[in-house]
Amino acid sequence: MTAHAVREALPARRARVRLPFKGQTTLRLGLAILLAMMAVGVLGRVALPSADQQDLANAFAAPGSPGHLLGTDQLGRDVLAWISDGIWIALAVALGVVVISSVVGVAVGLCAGYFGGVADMLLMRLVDLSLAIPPLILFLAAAAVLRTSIVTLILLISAVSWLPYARLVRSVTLLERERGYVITARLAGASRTRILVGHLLPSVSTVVLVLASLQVGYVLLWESGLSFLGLGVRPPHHSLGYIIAQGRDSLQQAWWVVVLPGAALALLVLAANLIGDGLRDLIQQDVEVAER
Amino acid sequence: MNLVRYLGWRIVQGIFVVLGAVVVSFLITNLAGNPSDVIGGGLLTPAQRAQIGHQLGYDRPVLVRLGDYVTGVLHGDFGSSWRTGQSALGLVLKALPNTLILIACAMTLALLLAVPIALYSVLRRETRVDRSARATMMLVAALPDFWIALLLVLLLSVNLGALPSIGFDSPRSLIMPALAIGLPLIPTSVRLLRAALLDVVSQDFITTLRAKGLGEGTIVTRYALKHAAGPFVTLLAMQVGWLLGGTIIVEVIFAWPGMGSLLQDAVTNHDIAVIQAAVVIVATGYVLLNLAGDVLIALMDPRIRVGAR
Amino acid sequence: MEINGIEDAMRMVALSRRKFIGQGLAAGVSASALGTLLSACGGTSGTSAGTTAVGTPPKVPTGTFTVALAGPPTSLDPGRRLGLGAFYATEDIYDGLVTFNHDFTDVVPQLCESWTVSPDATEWAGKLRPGMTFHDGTPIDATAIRKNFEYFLKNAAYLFIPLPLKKIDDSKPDTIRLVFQSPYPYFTRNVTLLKMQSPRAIAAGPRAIDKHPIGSGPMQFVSSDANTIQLERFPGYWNKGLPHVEQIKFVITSDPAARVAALRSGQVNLATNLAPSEAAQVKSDPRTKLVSKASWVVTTMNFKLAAPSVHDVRIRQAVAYAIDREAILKSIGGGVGVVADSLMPPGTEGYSKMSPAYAYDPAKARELLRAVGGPVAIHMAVPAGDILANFLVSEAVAQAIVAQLKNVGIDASVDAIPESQEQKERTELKPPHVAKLSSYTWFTGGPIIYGFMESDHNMQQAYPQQYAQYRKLSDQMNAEPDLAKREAIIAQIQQIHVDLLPSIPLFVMPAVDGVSKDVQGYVPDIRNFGPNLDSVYFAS
Amino acid sequence: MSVVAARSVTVEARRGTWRRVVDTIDLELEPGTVVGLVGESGAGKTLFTRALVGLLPGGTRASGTIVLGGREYDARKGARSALGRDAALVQQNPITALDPLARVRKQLVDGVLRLGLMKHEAADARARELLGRLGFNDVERVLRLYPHQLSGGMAQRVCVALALMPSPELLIVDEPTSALDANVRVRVLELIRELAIEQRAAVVFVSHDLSLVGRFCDRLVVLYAGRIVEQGDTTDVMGVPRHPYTQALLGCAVTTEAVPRQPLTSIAGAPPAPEEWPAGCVFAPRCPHAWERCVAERPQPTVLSSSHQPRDAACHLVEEAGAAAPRPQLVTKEVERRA
Repeated sequence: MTAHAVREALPARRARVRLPFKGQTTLRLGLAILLAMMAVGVLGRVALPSADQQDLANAFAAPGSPGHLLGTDQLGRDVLAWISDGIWIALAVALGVVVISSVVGVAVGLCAGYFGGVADMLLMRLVDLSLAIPPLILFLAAAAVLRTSIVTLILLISAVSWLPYARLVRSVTLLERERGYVITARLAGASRTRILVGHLLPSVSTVVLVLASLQVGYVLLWESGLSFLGLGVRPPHHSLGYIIAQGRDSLQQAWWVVVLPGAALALLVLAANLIGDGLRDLIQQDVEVAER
Repeated sequence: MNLVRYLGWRIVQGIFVVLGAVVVSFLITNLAGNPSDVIGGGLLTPAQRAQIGHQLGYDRPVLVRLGDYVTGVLHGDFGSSWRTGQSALGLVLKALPNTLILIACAMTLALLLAVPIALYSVLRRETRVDRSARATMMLVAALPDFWIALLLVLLLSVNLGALPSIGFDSPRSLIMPALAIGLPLIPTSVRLLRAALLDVVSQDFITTLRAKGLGEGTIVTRYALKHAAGPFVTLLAMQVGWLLGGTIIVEVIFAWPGMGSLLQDAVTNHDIAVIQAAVVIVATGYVLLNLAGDVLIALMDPRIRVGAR
Repeated sequence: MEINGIEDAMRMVALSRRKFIGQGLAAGVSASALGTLLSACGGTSGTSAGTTAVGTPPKVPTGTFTVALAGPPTSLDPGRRLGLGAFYATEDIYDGLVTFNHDFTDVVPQLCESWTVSPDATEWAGKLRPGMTFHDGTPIDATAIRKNFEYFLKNAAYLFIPLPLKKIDDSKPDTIRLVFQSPYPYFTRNVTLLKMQSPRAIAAGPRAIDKHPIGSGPMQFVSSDANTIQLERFPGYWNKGLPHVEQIKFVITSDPAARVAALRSGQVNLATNLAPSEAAQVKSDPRTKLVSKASWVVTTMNFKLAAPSVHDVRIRQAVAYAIDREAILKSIGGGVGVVADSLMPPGTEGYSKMSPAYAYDPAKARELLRAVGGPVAIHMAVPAGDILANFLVSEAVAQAIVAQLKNVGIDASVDAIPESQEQKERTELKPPHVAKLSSYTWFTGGPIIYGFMESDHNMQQAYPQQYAQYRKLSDQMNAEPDLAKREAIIAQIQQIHVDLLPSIPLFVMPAVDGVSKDVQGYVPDIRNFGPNLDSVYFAS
Repeated sequence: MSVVAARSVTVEARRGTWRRVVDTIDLELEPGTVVGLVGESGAGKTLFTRALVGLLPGGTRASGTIVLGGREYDARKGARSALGRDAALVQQNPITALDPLARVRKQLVDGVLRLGLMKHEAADARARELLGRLGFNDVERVLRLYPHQLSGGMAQRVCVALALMPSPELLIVDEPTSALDANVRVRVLELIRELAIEQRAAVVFVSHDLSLVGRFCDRLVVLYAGRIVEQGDTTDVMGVPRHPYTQALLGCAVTTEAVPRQPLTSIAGAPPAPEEWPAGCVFAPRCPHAWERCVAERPQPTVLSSSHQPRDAACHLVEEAGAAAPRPQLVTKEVERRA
């Protein structure tokens, strides 16, 4: 057998692609919780009556009552149905905020980092400003003029959420723009748009992904907190924060109306945080392996 | 850049931040409405309301009012609350200490737990201890603050009758609100400090310290903590505005006589002078804290203090 | 209504979150106020008719009675008080010329021991008790009372009652004589709202009064800060033997849940206006007990009559038939309270059952809607924050109503709106919300001075003809000294309302307050003002 | 006799399961000599040296024994306790290796002071002496500087001085970063060599730059996929490389001299990741001479000369050809110059 044949006989070298979640307990756990919560969301939608369905005769049914696994609230609405709707609402708001704020933040951050000068100055002062004003004041004031709806809520939260992206992307861009490949591209006469979109954008995408996944948890808390205060999502849409506020007065009488949606919310936030953390670890590990 | 010029520049920036905060919040609150919406408990006719609006000057263009307001502020006049007639600044300064006490307690509580946890977690990084500490922190971070506050009231105040749930009568009143604010702060602090520490201990000069024969404990607690303190404090100082946002809801639940309650009340009643004064104070506090952080870091870091070779 | 001075106007607001004013101003006068009454009733001002009185009050006033106050008082000045906080905090600092007894069945003497009235009810003369002084030692004589009335007139914007005074006569030091421009049969009921303060305080001006009020009531002011108001017993009180406690302290606690928690943990002795769920907590706690009493507050659903979507009376009638008030009372109301059968609560002057009763009848509702034809959409509002949950003005009730309206085919929805937005919408011709969950306090125990309700303005726009008739009847009622005749007029006015349905009466919820177990002699205030605490004491 | 020895040192990394990344390395080091540890990225040279001094990164573990300063250390913890006394380390990037918040003087002396090895005055004197030996003229000024005020070359020399403060027996030197000017690099390495010989320290010089290694090292150890594939005196290994990998490496070194940082690009393929190591010879997949035996059986080192220093190569080809059949090889100019 020739040497060539031996090489053929050896196991083929596979590309350096690792199974994405291998050894990633955090990430897997987070995804598992998220999927489980989404399964609850799907099941609730499919198998349960609408969360709006009232049954005044059956108010404050305890968990485990026939037809109401997690009990009912003071209008006899099914808590589980509300939770499963609440999961979708929470995720929808989180998705909306993350998409809007990351797109805006990345665009601004890239420009500020790459062009520097006045744009950069303005951005950084804006960041300072946003940190100096408690965002709740903005929300409270906005609530006085705007009609609360999911869209306004998403826009409001996005209005204070895009700055971290801008800041992060700016700092990464500042580093990247001095890297060889960018300088080469610049010398080769590539247009600014091309450098920004073709070279810098990919290089910031991983950090943005990590930040976005970590931000989801905060957005979930904001959404529920504002809904709790009556400034966020309200019927006909079903937010976990809203039902907690509704159940608050009868906490003693019917703990499940507060405790169970709160626990569901905590689980969602936990899942988001686990996934974010796992993603960050994954990316960091890549970086470490590459350096070793 | 030498230190004095650097600080001078930061102060100028800070003044602009405060002015910016004044302008932005003025525009937002004025957009939201003005006292004539709530004066008279709704018993006024539109003509009477318009008359009040006119007398208060709310029929002038918003930019003119803004100009007057800023001029007033520069002369130390923050206006007065239309509800109680008291000086807006006075109201804010009366509420401020209570909130500071609360935040200080919450922060102390959080740091007392967070610093050892972060140090230990970094010392034992990637071990079971570290992982379980991180898992616990992640769990705590997932709990909504209003939910914590409600459960605390239910468990500690109502069922056990152990702690006062409202107002600020005795140091014991502090316990629950400080817990409700402090608890969610712990994971944040641990995360920030742990990240700052990990960032430091992964640096080459820490390896140099190890190569000098120093123990890991010494390195983390004496050297790494010193390097991590700057970024950590900066990150924490940057959260002041957000922190106050979190205290509003807790202050309301516990009827804590602080800035949070004041602000919530002022916003619902369109008490613009009070909102403005509060925003100015918060923004100034933010700027000062960050400035202090910068100064501290500058004093610590020879690269800024001494300048380049 | 006239605003005196912009500064005062600025402070004119119902600061408290649970507004007692409701939307309409309703006041009435007792039939028995005609002629010289009350003169027989001397001595104690109202027996402690508390439903909880057990044992006897202590011989020496003892203890500190602590009250969770829903909101900071806008003012401690009897001439300028507005909002629940102000009334609570000042109820025991000041005395009036007359007052309601603790059961709110009668007007009884306070500073005045008797009244005489001219046959046409334009001239009222009150005889003052001898030897009384204000907290600062100033004697209470006719001149002091005159100064008070002048002060009330000066602050007319804050008056809930009409005061068409022609002349205030203080020529006799022991008699205050008031001459009105027109007959004022309602005077004694109305004057319960006017509290007297020391002329020295009046001279010192509003700011000084807010800083240190001086009245003549059983308790005198000690101090106040942003969150507490401290009162102590006034040793020189004219009614010897009152009060029974040494001190009263108000702790401002705007959050309802916090008030209940504070009561249960023993930090305060009284938390008022409990929502049904809060009442359940207080009831089940061995450390606290409930005190309740039928109130003068009616929960209603009001319509923006001019709005096209509800302008057709059949739609409003359909809504009235579609709401299952019994079911809501039973589930959310916790079983207390009754379905309202009139615009006025039982026990007020002029109360009569309405006809038709608009009892729950979804079939009839659907029928009416069919007759109207086309889709019907009702976007309603409820005050944000469940601040009137004790009167079932809450999001939960609103949502229950929405579900019931949907049930008969009305496309209903509800928004919770903050107070300021509510105020704005009140005067808007085409607001986003065409209906509102609300409540009325008939706080003088009878009808109506300016008209029945806030719907006046509304009615004027939408039904000018009926409005004219209604105004005419109102004027007749105000000038009619004879009770039977007056009741007939009131019935006519009510019928206009029942037929037009500018608002649907829903419930009459009781005043439900929680006190700590050892509190005796406490009676809730059914007007939803501040309860008088002079009869309160701690069981030893 | 040797002062430093590594016996059967193995390092494993967690990649799902534990995988060997350094496989049973035995190595003896003598005082006053410089040993070059050469190999591609991922060959395990850095991990091996870190295992010696117990500075392995998280997610890795070692086994075996290390002898240093007359004591035996279990490789699980390495000679960590000997660091700062008998062992020292000079890292790749001199600028980042220094604490940015401390002056040079403090950084030089605080290790030996904290460990109680020297008194204040002695430490100061030693620091001055070392800096002087390293070619600083204005020692006093340098002592007062902060790291950001040093140039790359200065920082590199400070790092060397720092490592030599306690007079270690073992000095591990990472190939200096390319951020340093090439001439500066060479000068510093010359100084290290001089000082090491003078101080009787055993130096391990870690590099993948053969042209550098050839200049400074007495001995060469070639690592591939965690194993020693060939070792011997620099002249022997560079003059007559026996292992196909070394040959390829040298071939590359010559052909790509212009780009010294990437010497191995012309060897077909890339070194296998630990989880992909074949059962037989690890180099077989890339070896132009591989045959069945190479796939089936792992080659053991074949001793090539019986001199005091080990001279061996782990290759079936070498074993079968016998020690006596050197293949004609390229001789680099550097080697000639050195020889």
